[in-house]
Amino acid sequence: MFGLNAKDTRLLLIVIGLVVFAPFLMNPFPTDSGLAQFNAGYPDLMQRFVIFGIFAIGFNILFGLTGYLSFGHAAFLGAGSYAAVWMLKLLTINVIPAILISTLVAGAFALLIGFISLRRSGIYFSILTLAFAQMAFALAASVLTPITGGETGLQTALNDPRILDGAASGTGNIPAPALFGLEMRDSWDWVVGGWSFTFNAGYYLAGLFMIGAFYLSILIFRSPFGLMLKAIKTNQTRLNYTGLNSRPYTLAAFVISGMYAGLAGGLMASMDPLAGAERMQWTASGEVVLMAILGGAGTLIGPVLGAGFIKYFENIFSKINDNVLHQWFAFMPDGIENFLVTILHPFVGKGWHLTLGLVFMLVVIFLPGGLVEGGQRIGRLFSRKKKTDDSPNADTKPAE
Amino acid sequence: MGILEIKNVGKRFGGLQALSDVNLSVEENTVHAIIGPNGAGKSTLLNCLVGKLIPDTGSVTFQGQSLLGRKPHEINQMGVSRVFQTPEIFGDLTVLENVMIPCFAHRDGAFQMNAIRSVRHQNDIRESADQILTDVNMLEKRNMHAASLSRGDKRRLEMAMCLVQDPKLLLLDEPTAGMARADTNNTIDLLKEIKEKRDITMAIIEHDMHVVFSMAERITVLAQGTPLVEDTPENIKGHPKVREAYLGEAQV
Amino acid sequence: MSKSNFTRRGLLKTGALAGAGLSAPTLFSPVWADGHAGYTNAPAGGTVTLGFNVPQSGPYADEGADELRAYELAVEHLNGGGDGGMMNTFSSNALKGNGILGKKVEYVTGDTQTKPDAARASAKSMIEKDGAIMITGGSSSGVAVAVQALCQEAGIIFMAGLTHSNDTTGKDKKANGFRHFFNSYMSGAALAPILGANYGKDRKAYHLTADYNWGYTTEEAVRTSTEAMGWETVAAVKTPLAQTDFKDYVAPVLQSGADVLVLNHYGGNMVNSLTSAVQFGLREAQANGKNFEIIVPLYSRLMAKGAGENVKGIFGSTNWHWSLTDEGSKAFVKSFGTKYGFPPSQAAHTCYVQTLLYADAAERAGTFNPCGIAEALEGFEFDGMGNGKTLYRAEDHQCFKDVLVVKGKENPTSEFDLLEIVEVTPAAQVTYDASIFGGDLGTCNPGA
Amino acid sequence: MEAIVLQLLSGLDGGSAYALIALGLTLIFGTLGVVNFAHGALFMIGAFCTVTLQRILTLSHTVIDDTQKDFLGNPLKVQVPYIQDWFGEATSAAIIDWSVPLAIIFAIPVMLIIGIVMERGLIKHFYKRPHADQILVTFGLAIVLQEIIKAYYGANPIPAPAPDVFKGSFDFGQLLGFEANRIIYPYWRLVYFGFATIVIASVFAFLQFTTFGMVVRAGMADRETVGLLGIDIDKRFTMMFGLAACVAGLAGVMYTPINSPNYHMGMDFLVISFVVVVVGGMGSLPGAVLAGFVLGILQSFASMREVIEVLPGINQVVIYLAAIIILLTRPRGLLGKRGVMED
Repeated sequence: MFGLNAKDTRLLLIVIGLVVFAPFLMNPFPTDSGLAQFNAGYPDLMQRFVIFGIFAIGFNILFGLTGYLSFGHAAFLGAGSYAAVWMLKLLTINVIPAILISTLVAGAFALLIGFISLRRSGIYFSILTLAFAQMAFALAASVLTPITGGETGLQTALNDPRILDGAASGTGNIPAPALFGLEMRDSWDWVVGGWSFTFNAGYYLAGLFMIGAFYLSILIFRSPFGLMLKAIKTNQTRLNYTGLNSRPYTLAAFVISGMYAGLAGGLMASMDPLAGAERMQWTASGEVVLMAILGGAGTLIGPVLGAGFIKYFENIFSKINDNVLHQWFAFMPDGIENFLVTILHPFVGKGWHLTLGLVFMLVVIFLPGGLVEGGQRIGRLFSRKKKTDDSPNADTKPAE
Repeated sequence: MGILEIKNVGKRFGGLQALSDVNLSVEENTVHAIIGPNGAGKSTLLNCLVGKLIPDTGSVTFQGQSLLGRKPHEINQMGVSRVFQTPEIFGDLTVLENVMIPCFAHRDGAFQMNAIRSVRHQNDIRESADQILTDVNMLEKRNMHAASLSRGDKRRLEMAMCLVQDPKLLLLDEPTAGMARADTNNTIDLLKEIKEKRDITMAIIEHDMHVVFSMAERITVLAQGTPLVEDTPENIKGHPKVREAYLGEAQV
Repeated sequence: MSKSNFTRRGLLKTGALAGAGLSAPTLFSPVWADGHAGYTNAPAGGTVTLGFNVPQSGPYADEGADELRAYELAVEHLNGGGDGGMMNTFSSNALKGNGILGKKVEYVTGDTQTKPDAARASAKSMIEKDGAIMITGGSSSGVAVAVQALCQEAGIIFMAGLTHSNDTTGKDKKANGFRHFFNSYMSGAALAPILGANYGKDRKAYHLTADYNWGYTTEEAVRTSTEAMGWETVAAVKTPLAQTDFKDYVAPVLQSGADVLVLNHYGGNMVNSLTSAVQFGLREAQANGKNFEIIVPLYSRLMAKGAGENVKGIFGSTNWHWSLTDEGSKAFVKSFGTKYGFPPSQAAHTCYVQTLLYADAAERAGTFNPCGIAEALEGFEFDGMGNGKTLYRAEDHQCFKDVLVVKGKENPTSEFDLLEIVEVTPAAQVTYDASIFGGDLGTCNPGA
Repeated sequence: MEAIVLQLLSGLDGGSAYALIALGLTLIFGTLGVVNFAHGALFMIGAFCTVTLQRILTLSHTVIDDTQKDFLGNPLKVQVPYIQDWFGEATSAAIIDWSVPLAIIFAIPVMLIIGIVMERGLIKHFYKRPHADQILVTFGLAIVLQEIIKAYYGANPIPAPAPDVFKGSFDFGQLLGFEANRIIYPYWRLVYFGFATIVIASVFAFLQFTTFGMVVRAGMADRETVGLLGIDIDKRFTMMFGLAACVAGLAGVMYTPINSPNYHMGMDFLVISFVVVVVGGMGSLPGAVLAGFVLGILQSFASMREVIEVLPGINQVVIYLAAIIILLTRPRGLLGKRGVMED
């Protein structure tokens, strides 16, 4: 289906299913229960999952396939965000032009930076991209303040011109980004028993883009172009002696990956019309590197998992405070309750960084292939069990 | 006029004169071996042919066109393929994919977004890849990871990758280095077979006299960066200068 | 058809919807169905949730921790616990110690990381997931401006924490946002007369300015007010926000002919630039036949602690200090000090007061509707919260109150006793016209 | 002219800090082939060795002073350090005053142990792993280390002043025949510069003139061959890691009077030190030192008011701009070798 083989089709269907049913999957706990703290099914976080998913998928096209480790990818995300907010300010509050322009602007920016940086390989390439991104960040936060809003960030305002639909506003409130009248922040709730599921317009728009981005990335992975990129990672010498100039291929991968980042930035600004300079900082670039490696660089689904994992930590673990801990363990005797709270205290709330650092170390030590390898190991565990359980059945099934 | 003409080539690394005044002509459709003791400048010469090094003096022409200043991939596009001393293959990819990549690399060398090309075209490529794998007896290993192949198979794969591009000149850098005698003989047979089936010129840099004398039609002996003598294998064997410079110590 | 902009989990939490759950699930019921209250996250049931959004990681984590302590104290007092703190000295007597409008106060916390993006993400999760009715906190103007805009969109009240830039209630002001903390303009206006009196009216100033929005407004405020009384500005150099060592910027100061150095820096920047300036001997130096002087327009006790002995004798301004002797300050210091064992910082004070002011406004308005609360806060005059008589100005939602001019103490008796109050500048002297910074308040947004 | 001399001094000073950190990073990379993102954290831990020593020296018992009041109006509790009881007021004040230099003695064993434990416990399992994995694991470690420090010491900077004798500045101008007070430079920064020079020189001397150093240098060039000679290169590499940790730690100890230490100071230096190492050429020790000074001086001149006025924002980007230009004109940095970290 979709021009993919059976395995890839299945993967794509799984991703589509995850995106469509995320409002249910992310809210497994009843709203009133103590575990509701772990629910992630609210619009902002779900939007972040898919948007950073797009960012990580794009990064993986460059890093996972060609092995070129860009340490400045956040610059494209930031450039995309700025472009999108400017579109929302100047042209129309409709998100379509914002998303398109942000992708194109980031692509152009990537073409420029890639053209220069790809003259070098290995760590020299990494440092070149880092240098460009840090320059973009430093300038955006200071001397470019008139264009970027500086450290405060670029926002929409009441008196924005909005050439196409500026006349419509005048209610005293800034209009929210919308898709032909459907505001990105619109949500519907569905309450079933103690559960409540939220369906958010912006999330589904972003989700649609992520499914498209994922599908495109499968096509790239399986195409001859993707094969060339893998060949670059494996052995550039041989590739050159095979009559191929690797530069156009790496540059194409770099630009595609930059456009993915721009798309993510554009979507981010469409969900929430703000673009800040710190989106371009090296820590933001480092974050996407960590997402890809944590999830499993070079695999299709890995980066998406990594993105979800890190964003979950950042948004859920940081909100667990001592109060919440006490609530959880309230049923225990006071002594044990206090003991448990004391033990957990350093790892949650303001200590979420510590937990994240530990997880990075544990994953990379025990699962060199990232979370995907963890999944495969669990899968193998089950399939081995299955084989012993109903081996006659398994034998009759045609091999894929 | 040979297919490959090397004229007055010299190359200097700091204080070391690696090559000086090398003149060499490789005739079309012959197997031409270049031999010489360690440090004679064989590898330097080879690197000057493929664009990895640029000679300080002299000229290198292939089919009348100069090779100097061209990059490796451009030289390859002119019809020159190279086999390395340690096989350079795409270790992370399967054998089939390894052979498909040179198929995609079209002679015009234009960068194409192959992602959007038709599936049918891919099938053609797959067919020619299968054909060449049959030729080198590796069809049954097509789905193996290239890195997991034996050294002999890696060498074979590398040759398949070169041959699938139908090169006019094949440069072989010690193709049997580090091989067991049986493997060496297999390789010689393979090369001979290739030579029979195709119009191809081969230039071999080799240490192993057994290989050289069982295949080469012309031999150039290189010593201290300059050609000592060039002749047929029979004449080389008995050449006193060669014995003195090279065979004397090797005792084949 | 009206739809909701933000979901209101708060309502769902109350069990009012348990009944709705029993009846056939209303598939895709647009949330306006429970929007009868007319505003976002209208609390139902016996509790109301406030969102405390403070820096818990990054360089301002300690300041954030102090803010959080103040919030917890405020919640305790609102719910009738503890000694009541400033509730006893507050001129408005609407608060009864039974929560807000009879509802018990609960809270959620989040980490701003002192990054606008992260702060907004955290605030959004409080609004969308936890049903918070008000967001407060923060330790930088970038964060305050970003979160304030979000709250305006969402129909939530934002009670700013520590934010000193003119922009927060100037160019970026919003109808749903309120600031108790003072700003750059007030610092300049309060400092200038004291500087004139101590250092004379014939001075040459050299500014080092952190290269971002707050730095710009502070430099401008101090320049304008000092130049008005006769000082000359020799140079103003912008320093990168990420700068850690200021030697390159401090070294040329003495050669420039200046005799005063103004450090428009806050936080780690201020600690490091002041340390560098003292190392280069500027505190002892002579220039133009006068003693060379250093000025830090915005002081914070926590940062003064980081700079150690270097702050001695250096003038600056601050929003509040624990050594104030009015009844309100004394009551607050006592309940904070008793609970935590050390005196509160100015950030803690502002956050505590903001929470009480919000609760009081809700009581007086008789509703949690942001528009009602905004109305109750606008033009509200109060006393007994430190800083004397205070006005929440209707035009820009900025508080006008006395500003403290302080000096690094020469002989501190303890690690908290680092600043001494030189002068309490009366509110009238720092009041300005609301229109000078531009911006548009817009109209209040109740969401829904 | 005076401005230029002063800025040059300032640049050399900044360069020495860059060079010192980059030196340790290059040592680890050159010998072990590991990209160590936790190097900044080692620098930070070194700085906190000073703070820890300060805390130990000022371990106190409480004496209640009825004549003074604390902020709640209760009698003031005065903290009296134990060493004051033991050595008397003057001596103990002097000891506390000298806590930064004393911390050197304290930090050397601490950093050695941390370095060796880190190498044996974690890093050695990553020699054969891809650089990306090394980056992830050491970055994770850096976060963990700094969060531990933050949990214990808080996020606020903690002042650690230099001994009183080093306060004040040295008048270079008069030495060179300029007017008084035109070119002055703080004593402690000069001490830091001298200290950095000595450490850098000793590391070079150590590698150049000791057998240990010779083996390590051989190992840097060709690890397998040295292994074949029957030398236990692993043990020496462990010591090398300890040494690099020590260099980073000492850089941190001596840095504390310049900037009050805080838990994220390592991260602040991390990016810049990587840029220095790469600009110098991966794996080249002289390159790292040279690049450190070059970038330090460039940074210093770009921060001049006169320069910023012409090119606004240049002070923000000069290091990165220089890095780009150097890497584009010299493919392997200033003094890099072919084939190192190019794939």
